[in-house]
Amino acid sequence: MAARKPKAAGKKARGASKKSKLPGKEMLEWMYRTMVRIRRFEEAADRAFQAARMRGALHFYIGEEASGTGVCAALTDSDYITSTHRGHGHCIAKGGRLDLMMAELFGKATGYCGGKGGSMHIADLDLGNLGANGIVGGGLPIATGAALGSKLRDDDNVTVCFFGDGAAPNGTFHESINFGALHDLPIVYVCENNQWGMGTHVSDTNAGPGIVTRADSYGIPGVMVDGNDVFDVFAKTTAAVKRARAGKGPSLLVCETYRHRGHTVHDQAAYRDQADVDEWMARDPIERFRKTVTTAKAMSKKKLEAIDAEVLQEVEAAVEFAASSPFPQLDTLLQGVYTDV
Amino acid sequence: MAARKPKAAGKKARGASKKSKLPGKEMLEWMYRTMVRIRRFEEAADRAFQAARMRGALHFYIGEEASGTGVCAALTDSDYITSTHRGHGHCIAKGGRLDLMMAELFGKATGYCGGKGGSMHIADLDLGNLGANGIVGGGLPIATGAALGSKLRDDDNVTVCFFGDGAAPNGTFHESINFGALHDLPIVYVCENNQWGMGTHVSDTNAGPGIVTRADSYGIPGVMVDGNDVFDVFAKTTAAVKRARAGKGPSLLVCETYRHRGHTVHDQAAYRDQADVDEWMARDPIERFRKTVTTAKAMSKKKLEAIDAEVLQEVEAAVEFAASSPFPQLDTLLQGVYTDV
Amino acid sequence: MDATKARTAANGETPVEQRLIFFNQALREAIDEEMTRDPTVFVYGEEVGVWGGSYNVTQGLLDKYGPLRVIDTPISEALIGGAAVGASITGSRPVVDFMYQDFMGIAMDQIVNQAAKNRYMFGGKNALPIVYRAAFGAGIGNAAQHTQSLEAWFTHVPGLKVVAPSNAYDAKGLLKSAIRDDNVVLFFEHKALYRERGDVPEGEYLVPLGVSDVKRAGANATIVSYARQVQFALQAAEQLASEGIDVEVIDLRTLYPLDIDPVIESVKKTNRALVVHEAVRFGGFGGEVAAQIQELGFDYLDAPVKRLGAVHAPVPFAEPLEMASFPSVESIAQGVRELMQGI
Amino acid sequence: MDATKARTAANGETPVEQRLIFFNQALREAIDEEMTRDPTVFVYGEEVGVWGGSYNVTQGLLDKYGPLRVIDTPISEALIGGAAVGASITGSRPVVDFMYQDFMGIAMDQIVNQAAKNRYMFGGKNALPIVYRAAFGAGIGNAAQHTQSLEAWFTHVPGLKVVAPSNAYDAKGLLKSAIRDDNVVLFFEHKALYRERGDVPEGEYLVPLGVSDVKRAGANATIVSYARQVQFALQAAEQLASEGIDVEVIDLRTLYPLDIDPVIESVKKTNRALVVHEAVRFGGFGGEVAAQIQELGFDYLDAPVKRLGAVHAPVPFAEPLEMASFPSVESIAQGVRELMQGI
Ligand SMILES: Cc1ncc(C[n+]2csc(CCOP(=O)(O)OP(=O)(O)O)c2C)c(N)n1
Ligand SMILES: Cc1ncc(C[n+]2csc(CCOP(=O)(O)OP(=O)(O)O)c2C)c(N)n1
Ligand SMILES: [Mg+2]
Ligand SMILES: [Mg+2]
Repeated sequence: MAARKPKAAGKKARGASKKSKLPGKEMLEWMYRTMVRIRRFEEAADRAFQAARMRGALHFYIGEEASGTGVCAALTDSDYITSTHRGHGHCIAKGGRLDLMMAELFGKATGYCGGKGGSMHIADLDLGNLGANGIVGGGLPIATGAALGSKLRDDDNVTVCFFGDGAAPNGTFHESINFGALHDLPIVYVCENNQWGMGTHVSDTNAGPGIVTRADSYGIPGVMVDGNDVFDVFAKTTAAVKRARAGKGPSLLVCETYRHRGHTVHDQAAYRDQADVDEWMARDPIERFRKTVTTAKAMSKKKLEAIDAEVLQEVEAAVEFAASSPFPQLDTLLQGVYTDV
Repeated sequence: MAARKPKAAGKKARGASKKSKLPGKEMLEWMYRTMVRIRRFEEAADRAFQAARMRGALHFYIGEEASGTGVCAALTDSDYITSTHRGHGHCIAKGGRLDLMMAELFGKATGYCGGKGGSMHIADLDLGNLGANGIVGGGLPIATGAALGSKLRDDDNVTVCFFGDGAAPNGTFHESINFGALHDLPIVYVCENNQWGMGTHVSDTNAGPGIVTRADSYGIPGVMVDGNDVFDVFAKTTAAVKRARAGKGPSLLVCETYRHRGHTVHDQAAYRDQADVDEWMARDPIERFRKTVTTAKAMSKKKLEAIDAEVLQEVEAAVEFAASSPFPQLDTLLQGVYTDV
Repeated sequence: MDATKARTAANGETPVEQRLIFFNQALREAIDEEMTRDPTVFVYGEEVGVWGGSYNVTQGLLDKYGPLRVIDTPISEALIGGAAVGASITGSRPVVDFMYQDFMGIAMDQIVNQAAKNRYMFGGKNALPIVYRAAFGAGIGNAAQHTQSLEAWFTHVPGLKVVAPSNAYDAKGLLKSAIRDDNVVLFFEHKALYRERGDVPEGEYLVPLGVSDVKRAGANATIVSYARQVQFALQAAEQLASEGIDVEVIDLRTLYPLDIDPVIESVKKTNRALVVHEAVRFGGFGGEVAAQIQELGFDYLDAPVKRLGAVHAPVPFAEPLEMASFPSVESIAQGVRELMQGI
Repeated sequence: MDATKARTAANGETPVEQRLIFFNQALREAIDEEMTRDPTVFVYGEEVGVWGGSYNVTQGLLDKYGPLRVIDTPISEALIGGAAVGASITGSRPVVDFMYQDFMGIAMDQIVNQAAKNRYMFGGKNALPIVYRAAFGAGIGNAAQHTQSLEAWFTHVPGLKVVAPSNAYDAKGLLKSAIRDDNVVLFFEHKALYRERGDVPEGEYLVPLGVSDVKRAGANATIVSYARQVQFALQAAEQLASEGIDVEVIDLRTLYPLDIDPVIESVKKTNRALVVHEAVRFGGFGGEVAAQIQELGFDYLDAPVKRLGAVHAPVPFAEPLEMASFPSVESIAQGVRELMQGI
């Protein structure tokens, strides 16, 4: 059940295992388990939503699992991330608990935020997850401030700032990366380019030859990443994190990926071209992982299936936990606004 | 007295005259007169301020005259500009009247804005000057919107957006240029890099290899300009305006220049290195102009002196006009907030 | 006099046939009609085109008017706010969609320092025919960053007008007036109203800005409100009627300029006033209204002006918490009962 | 009880020797002392380092604490606002300089949606020890975009505390309390006060947030105010005393949390209240205060609560216009006279 990341993902240099190009067994299992946890969690959330057990909206990360997983594989538990409205995957990849998350989506008292946050507002400071965000681009200054804090406190942490292609044209992108670069902050800016921001294609929101080229104008490395290949994500993030931790400043990673679903649970995504959808679906990160590791005989089909089963059980338990938990008491309504008022 | 720009600066293609590399006589005279008008106007404003005839603050454009002058020389009267807190020069270069400006600086009823704006808030829509701005970076979205309006209305106007090196790290820079580039708007973004934003050097506010390189990442031309050489400014702006007017989209021009004075009338600028100051002072745009045109025998010393004298007279008259004008009546206090309330 | 009422009670005899349409359809008609009427009107914002607006208000307009007049923008709120200034002073009439009022904080400088002040500080010559639209309000589980009611911020800024309709009829008529206005108008649409139907006549009509509307006449107490809470107030009034309390409900419709006279007239009659909004109570627009009522109607008040608003907390996600955080039909009814007892 | 008064009237006999320092010096001492006391406190913002702060509040701190704890930022207000969130929740205590309150619109989202809501929406666990400082207020010819008083915006946002001192003593003690507070505190400094001197004792003292202060006792009318207008009110009170009107002046000092009790106690005695601020009257914080006074003190009021604030216009540049646009000693005195006549 435990989704603890192997020690290998600690502060010491690591990355590809020596024998093959693939990481070690523990890491492979962690990666697979993490990606499957994300997908199954969201599928279960979707069912719960359709069954009217939840309200509001859900933004599914399905299809993008390799990105968050590969990035967080390169982080320590004390490293920080900031996340987005599409934050379930980041939270899970940073070690988040499915039961507390599901309960939060249900708006229950046992949820991560006591039901006050909901799907778009989950944080877990103990795991270094500084929080999802309902404001597109809102996390970039926060992440940059966390990295500034690390520099001041000399705490050796690196911050990863996740944001979407839709956030890249926002002023916060520019202000944050410029500042991070000026001060060589220990931060990695990770743009998850899933091609769409609601119903608008990335090519209609970002001028120029590509988001990654903006890195040049800030004097930091800009790295293109196959966001559906967890190994590519892991390797490139590891390098960027190493650089950041060494005091050499930020990098901009652009993970090319795709959201399989509509923008939210309400969206049928009719604005997409079917050929394009099909092409991307064929690059499903979980399928790709399975094929790679079984071909390389790095993981057995049996092991994969065992993990599948374990995760299914974990997700079921999470739903059960959420469903059977009470709603928050009304006397919690005013709690937590201030530390003292 | 008249500061009318020669017809040559109209919508038709123009630029360097054929015989020499210098523009024609009329244009030369206009350029010189404009630069001298800016300098003498501000010197007079400085004296008036020191004599406590004005209040608030003044941001002097002295030293940067070639930039605004060269840019506006490439514009028609109906083209638009947006300006900054350091806006006297832009206003004058776009054809602004010294008497109305000086009266506004004095806070008089006869000023451009009836005394309501002051030094930082002068506009003259009839001349296409959409206004100075007290908010650094505040003009970029406005300029972009004016250019969008021109595209919608098909009015054949180009907008020039002036801003400083200090505004370049602001989110509005990024949002505006990205949008301008996406829609191929008829706009020229002119960054006047006078090396300082208050007491902070441009190298401490802008990461990377130079502001101009950001143009690449938006897929638009980025052009370095000698901002103390009115001819270089004129030529490069002319090309950018032509491109914009032809529907080919924005350019980013970076005029390297220098403010001779402190940030405001109150600032002694002790944070500057004297060697650096001396070097830049030696590149005084007006002195350079004089040397160039007299060496090339394009303008006589006598002509230059005649213009000097005319401008001095115009400035004196402006001060006299401002000084002798009444303060606004109290019954104007609520006028102009709305068109109707 | 409100045309809805005129229609339904014409001659007290043959009511005109109703045309019930959704609130968001009414808004769409307003924009559509104004775009047809005036070629300088155009629409831009995030997802206004292909998507048709996050609450379908601009659906179909891209097809009808093309991509020059219905423009999808990147997520660049400062640009979105400021571009309207440049476009409007040079001769266009932008109708700008901010999606959620919550996002307007990003554009606050452009709205407040650029749009609102442009006309005055430059000497009173420019026209800025801008409409900034945004959805606001709670009740549908959108959580803390998509649920605020921040209208008070904008009422406090000279140079802005602020509108917040309570039903489809007013929404259409007010939006048309807003688009024709030469000033900067903030147009706030309560998101729980989009799918409510209202009776909207075919054809042209306007509802003027700056005119409050008595939505229900009553003798014992006055409820002053706007937007969705007017509907709650009307329901509470029905409930209270059965208890023998006859409540007058006044819909401000426009918050600035504020038409306070009908409120004071009402208080002269009822001697009791309750101000209700969904925004946080503390520092909310209700303070202005309550202060004005006691300033102008002091001698007529039998009890202090009472205010209802949201609790002093961000809006929580969980349904029971969210629903308890802002005024409801029941809390309004209870408020009036307390008001009658002078509590 | 205010320590200033204690000092000057100790035993009614031997007054302690005064230490008159400027308001901005008092603020500098507060930051300096807190930076020495707590190594996690740091300062950043535009021109806080080499320049020493636009009003010299941070002068000398760069030399003393070095560039890691006194950081000059680019003109990137959204970054400035938001970085404090990330730095504070991970263990640092940022004291952030926005220069002018007018510029906070650019950072509004980060302050309102990120800083203010962080603790609550994430379940009440995080501490956000942030102080956002900014200069505000009119009177020195800074024109429309450098002169606003926008404190009402922030009082309306749950999760924020709002402070606005009226003199050097309070400024120092309140700023020290703000820096030690684990919540997001907006600290607003009236720019015309920076060069006013006040009596500030050597050594450590705190003024708690959320405690109003009776700056002058009086029997006939109560003036409620904050920041520079308290000084105006005190001068008006002197003037009125010679006319036989004995005015009590209450300095709110903290706008949220609001300590209304001393105000209500005062009104029980004087039966008349005038609320004064430099912000635009319409939609201003005075509405909240006036509404609360009539809610809590209705039975004691002999006249409606009166409000004075700026006119409904951006602040004009020309001196006669600017000075006429917001309350003055004379208009406050006149306001009290009218209040006494029940106008
Ligand atoms: C500031 C802001 N503007 C608009 C929105 C509405 N919105 C939510 S998600 C979204 C698209 C975001 O696209 P992207 O950043 O690519 O993230 P993705 O949804 O693709 O993960 C928009 C416009 C918002 N939440 N915040
Ligand atoms: C948004 C905003 N932040 C800060 C300021 C204060 N300020 C005025 S001018 C200035 C420096 C601007 O530098 P730059 O853009 O290079 O223009 P320059 O003064 O050099 O012409 C600063 C920080 C402001 N007016 N607006
Ligand atoms: Mg996307
Ligand atoms: Mg500069």
